[in-house]
Amino acid sequence: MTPVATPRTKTLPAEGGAPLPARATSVQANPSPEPATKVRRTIQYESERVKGFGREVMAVPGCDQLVRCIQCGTCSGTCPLSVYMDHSPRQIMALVRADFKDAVLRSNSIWLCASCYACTVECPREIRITDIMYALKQRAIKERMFPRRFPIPVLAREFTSMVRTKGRITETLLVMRLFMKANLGAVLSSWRQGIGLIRTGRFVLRQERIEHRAELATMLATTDGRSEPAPKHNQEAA
Amino acid sequence: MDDPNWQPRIVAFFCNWCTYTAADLAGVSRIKYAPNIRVIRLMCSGRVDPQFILAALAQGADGVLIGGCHIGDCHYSEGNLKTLRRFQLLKRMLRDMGIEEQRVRLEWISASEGDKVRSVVDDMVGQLRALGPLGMPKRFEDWDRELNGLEAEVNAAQEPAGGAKPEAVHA
Amino acid sequence: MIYSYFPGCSLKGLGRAYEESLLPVMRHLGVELVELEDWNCCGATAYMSVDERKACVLAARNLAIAEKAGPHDLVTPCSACYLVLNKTKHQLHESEPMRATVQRALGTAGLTYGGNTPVRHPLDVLVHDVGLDVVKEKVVRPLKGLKVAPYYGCQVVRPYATFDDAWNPTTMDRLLTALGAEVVDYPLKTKCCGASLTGTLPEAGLRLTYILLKEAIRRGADVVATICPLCQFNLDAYHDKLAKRWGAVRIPTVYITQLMGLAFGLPAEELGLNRCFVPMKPLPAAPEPARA
Amino acid sequence: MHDTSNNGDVRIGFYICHCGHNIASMVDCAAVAEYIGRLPGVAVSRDYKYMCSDPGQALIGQDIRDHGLNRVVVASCSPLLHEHTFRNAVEAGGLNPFFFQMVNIREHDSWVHTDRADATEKAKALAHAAVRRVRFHRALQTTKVPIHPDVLVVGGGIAGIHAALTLANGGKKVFLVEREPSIGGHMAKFDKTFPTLDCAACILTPKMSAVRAHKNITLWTYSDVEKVEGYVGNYTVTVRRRPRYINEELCVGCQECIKACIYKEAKFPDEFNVGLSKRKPIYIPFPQAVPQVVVIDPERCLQIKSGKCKRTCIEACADRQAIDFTQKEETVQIKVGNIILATGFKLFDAKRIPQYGYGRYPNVVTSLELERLVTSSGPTGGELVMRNGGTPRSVGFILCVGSRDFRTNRWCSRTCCMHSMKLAQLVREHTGADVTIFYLDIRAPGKGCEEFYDKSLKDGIQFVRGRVAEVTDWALTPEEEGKLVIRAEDTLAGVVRRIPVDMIVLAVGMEPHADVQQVRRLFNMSCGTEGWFLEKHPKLAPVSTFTDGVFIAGCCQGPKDIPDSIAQAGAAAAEAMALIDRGFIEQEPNTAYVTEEDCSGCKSCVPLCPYTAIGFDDAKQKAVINAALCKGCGTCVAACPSGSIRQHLFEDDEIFSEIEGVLTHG
Repeated sequence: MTPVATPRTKTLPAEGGAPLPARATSVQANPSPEPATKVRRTIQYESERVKGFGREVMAVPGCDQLVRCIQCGTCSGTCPLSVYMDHSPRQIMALVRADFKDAVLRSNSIWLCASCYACTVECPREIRITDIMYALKQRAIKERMFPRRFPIPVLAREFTSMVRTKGRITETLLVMRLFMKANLGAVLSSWRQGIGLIRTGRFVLRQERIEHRAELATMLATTDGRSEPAPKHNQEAA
Repeated sequence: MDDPNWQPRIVAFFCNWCTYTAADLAGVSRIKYAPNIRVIRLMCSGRVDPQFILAALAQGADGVLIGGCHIGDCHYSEGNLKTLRRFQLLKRMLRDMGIEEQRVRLEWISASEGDKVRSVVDDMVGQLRALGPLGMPKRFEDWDRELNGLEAEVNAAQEPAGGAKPEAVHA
Repeated sequence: MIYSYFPGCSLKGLGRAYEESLLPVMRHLGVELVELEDWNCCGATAYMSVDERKACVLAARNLAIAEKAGPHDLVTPCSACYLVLNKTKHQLHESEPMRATVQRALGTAGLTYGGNTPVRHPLDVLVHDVGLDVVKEKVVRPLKGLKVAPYYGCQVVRPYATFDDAWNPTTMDRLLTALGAEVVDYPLKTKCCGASLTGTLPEAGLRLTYILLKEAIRRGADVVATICPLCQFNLDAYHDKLAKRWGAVRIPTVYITQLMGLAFGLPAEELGLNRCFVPMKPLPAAPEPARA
Repeated sequence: MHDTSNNGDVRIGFYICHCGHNIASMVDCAAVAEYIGRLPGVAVSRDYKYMCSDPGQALIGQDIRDHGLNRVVVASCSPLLHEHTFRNAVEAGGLNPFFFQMVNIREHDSWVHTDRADATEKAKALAHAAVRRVRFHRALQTTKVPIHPDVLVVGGGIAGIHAALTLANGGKKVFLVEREPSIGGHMAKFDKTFPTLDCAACILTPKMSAVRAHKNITLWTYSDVEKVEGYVGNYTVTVRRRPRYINEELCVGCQECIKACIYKEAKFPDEFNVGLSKRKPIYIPFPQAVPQVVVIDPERCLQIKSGKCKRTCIEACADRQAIDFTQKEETVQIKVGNIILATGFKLFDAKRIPQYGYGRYPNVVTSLELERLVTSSGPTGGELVMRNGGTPRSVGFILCVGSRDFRTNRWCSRTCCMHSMKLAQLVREHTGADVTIFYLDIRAPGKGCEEFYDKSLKDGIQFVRGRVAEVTDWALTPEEEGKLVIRAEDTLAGVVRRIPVDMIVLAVGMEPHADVQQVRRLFNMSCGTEGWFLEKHPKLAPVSTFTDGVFIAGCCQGPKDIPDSIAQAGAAAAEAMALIDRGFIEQEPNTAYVTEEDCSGCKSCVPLCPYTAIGFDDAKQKAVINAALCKGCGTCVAACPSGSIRQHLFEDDEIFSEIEGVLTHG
């Protein structure tokens, strides 16, 4: 039934439900046929730290207050999705500060952030956690470190490409493209909903687009030129 | 004049009770700021005689900072109000002399505002850097030379004989 | 009252019922919404995850077009658009380099960003510009006896709560009261609905939806009122899945503007109410529509 | 060049202090000493590890004798810290102490700069200025002003009470002014005190009665300080006494009038029980109130509001005739030499954090409300009942409410950890309920406090490290139905938890009173940015302020517990007593004076002086300065158009030479 999500074997726990969310740091009973005695080592060696990573993240505009974090956990307590994360937002903050770049960028936490900004307005140290999550997402995409076929970065990528070329989003087409790329089976599982959309007249197959598409593409291309408006990198944006 | 090593120099007059104490607090809190400031302690900003400011500028300061208690908080009730009034007059005078307004600054900094010492000093150093050296001593030299020249001309006109003053005057 | 109007992509697609009800209701109140010419997608949260500078340029293009269009406030009904446009304004205000990047990009199309156009939400306009008294005057069919759970969602009140309280917003509550409806005490009114995840990680996204709907029913609500196209779709479209996974939580979710239209006596079919998966029950003892 | 001839042959000794690494790590002290040593008039120039140490001071005296020094300059820390120390050293060496100038190269240089070369250059410039300035110094004498032996104590909480009693026991006359109708402050509302769990009333009430009974203490409750004039040793204070409509001398506290009040039912929120119970318009704040005198609330009393009441209270009082509706506000003027401020704190308003549901959910209470609910003198007689009746079976404590939070108050309120653990133990004792404490860090550094934490753990109190995200009443599971649900991350276990409880206690922090700025101005003091009164030095002068003769004690200086408040109160009393017993104040000789031959008699200085120290001699047509009244601000000096007013210690020559000095170098 669960259309996507990695790992597929695990049922995500319910909010308030009995099972604890499985965490990379905890030794867990494995539901798979592997022997129960199998344990996992979770020590982090000094060599795994990418020195300066934390400072780089904190240098992103809006992320500087991370240095003040006192690990109170308000972010995790507030976050509606922390119960699904492999590292809670608080742990992400600690890992960033401690320069554990891989653990951070490979974590599903940054992709589960739904940008609801609850943590940001609740943080007693005025840390803009949502903005830090954005910075980490950008970094992960830049370094291609997100999990393969993990649907959220794929959505982000498909979304941006549709905007770049058409200027607007047609949600139904976007979702189709997403399902095609991330998980074919899911499209089938959603057929009932598709019928519903058609019935209520909301299934739009005509792509929305703006008139000045070339103009928009040029505009966006300028940002790739770093300091100068260099149209050389244009083909990348096109 | 265009010394590449030029650094702005600020002479500051801080009142004993608020701003001087704030600067002490900045020290105790290890707040870092630009080293271009030289503080002279007075009991009250009301003691700042406009002549002090002119003297500082004339002797090579690029800017002057006066620090006092916030209005209403003066240790001596209202010394800072007097400073404010005097400062406004002085500003007008400086403008007439062609000295940029940013070079002379009056700030209210209370004893607890150590961080404000930093922000004011750093801000002022930045502004002075943008303005460049004031170079009053050089200007005074020019004016002196001009005056001397004029004097010589006048003297020459008065003594058409052209006879140089005898060295004997020295004796 | 004239406002520039940025509908955003959703209002042309899944959320078209929002636009279908917003425009006639606003017109009925004497508010004219002039759609921006050739507006583009605001970038939403997705673009922000990929490239912050491009995201800023995207949003700024719309702001620049709005500035060019005239000195009107810009109204945008979608929460994500509202947040992104406001966030972009903040970013451009805070960061000098970002402003330079954006201006350069806009310059290629002869546009410029001046930062003078306030970005407003219809709720803000309705309560603070139009006024509840005017709304009340237009009510011909008070929603008496209708129990409504006011659901604000996240991005309108957070993090830039300018027109309402971030923790306990009340503008929609007051608007509903003005319509004659009974407002249910709904402590989840600003919780995230998980919309950005239902498409990608349904387990997580739907769970949030389920909690919201379950609590609305537990509080005795007949209907949930929303102000965001994503929230509405999310709360409305997945009832089959929800029922299968955790149990039925069948309750209609409509836009506040649809309820306003009903109260103003506008015909239900013209308010896009037929587009709901879970249909709203007709109002009891509906008199003839007021409009000729 | 300015004329220094009247100062004779100048021989300057210059000393630069390393202050351990404090200065030496950022300033090349030897280089500065070498540079200054080459300046004209400098006879000795040395650098030394600790100038303020005994050998450092002795060095100055030795050099004065060996090298015939007649001027001394020390470059070290702030003059506000050690100017007196070095003046004394100079005097001990046989010179007039005012032949000394200090250079601040620590607070103003080594501590605030990061480049050693820059800092060294700055030190040279500042030292150079002082060397130039000190040439102009002249021998001066301090003046002695007698000190008034009486003391004003403001605030009748535990700190004010202790300070007043200490002074009174030492034979000093004390005026104790309290805003509320009774003394006792916050402590009077507590049930027990941590970490000893001894009864607060048992240790406080004897002290309160002692205040009332002490012949050396004049107690004015229901009163405010309105005006403070003068200076250390000689303050004139105006106190406003609000009418309580009761003659304090005649009332015996029998409370018959309260029974007789026309309001049969108590209707108005009782301040002492933080609104948990009701009182009548005529009331006594609490049973142990001092003074034991009733008070009438003018906002509520029918007679005062409308004049239409049967005045049953007067009937009840009968021939004692203590009730007096004609009472008017009074102002009294007193003279004191010292003032101790112990004005305390205000509790954080928990409504400012709406996520915790205070004011929305009736069973969310503050720590002080719980205190009243568990105390036997409280509204429930010590039975812990919830607002909807019934005994709680589970209680959650949320710590740091309005503390360590950048959106409200950034500071740690210091007592809430211990206070909550104490209340948690009391809750367990009273009800046996499950108690969970949600904390950020347990701060228990006081004597016996860590042991108390250990006892709490052993008592079965659950501790969850994590700041609570929210309190809600919506249920997801059957056991949550009808409960308050706390959602928080258990940061040590690494899981997000939902914990249903019956009652929630918010450990609200301390913050400065709302009127702290007015009070600060009234007493001519400073506040930190947070609003706590600023001490003169955080370590060396923790109860002194920048205004001589004004001391601070207790929570008005910052959050603290009862032992610390009492320690400060004792210290403040001792500081005041030291001044009083010395009998006089030595005034800095920085007064202004008129050089008569230059005065043009324009009178422009006369209105400038806020202390009316400047008079005018009509016969001579010259201004005259009364040195006893002059406070030495120098405003008249700067304003004198003829330059005839001058100021000791801040002569024009001295300041001009300083300006020259700082600009000559670098």
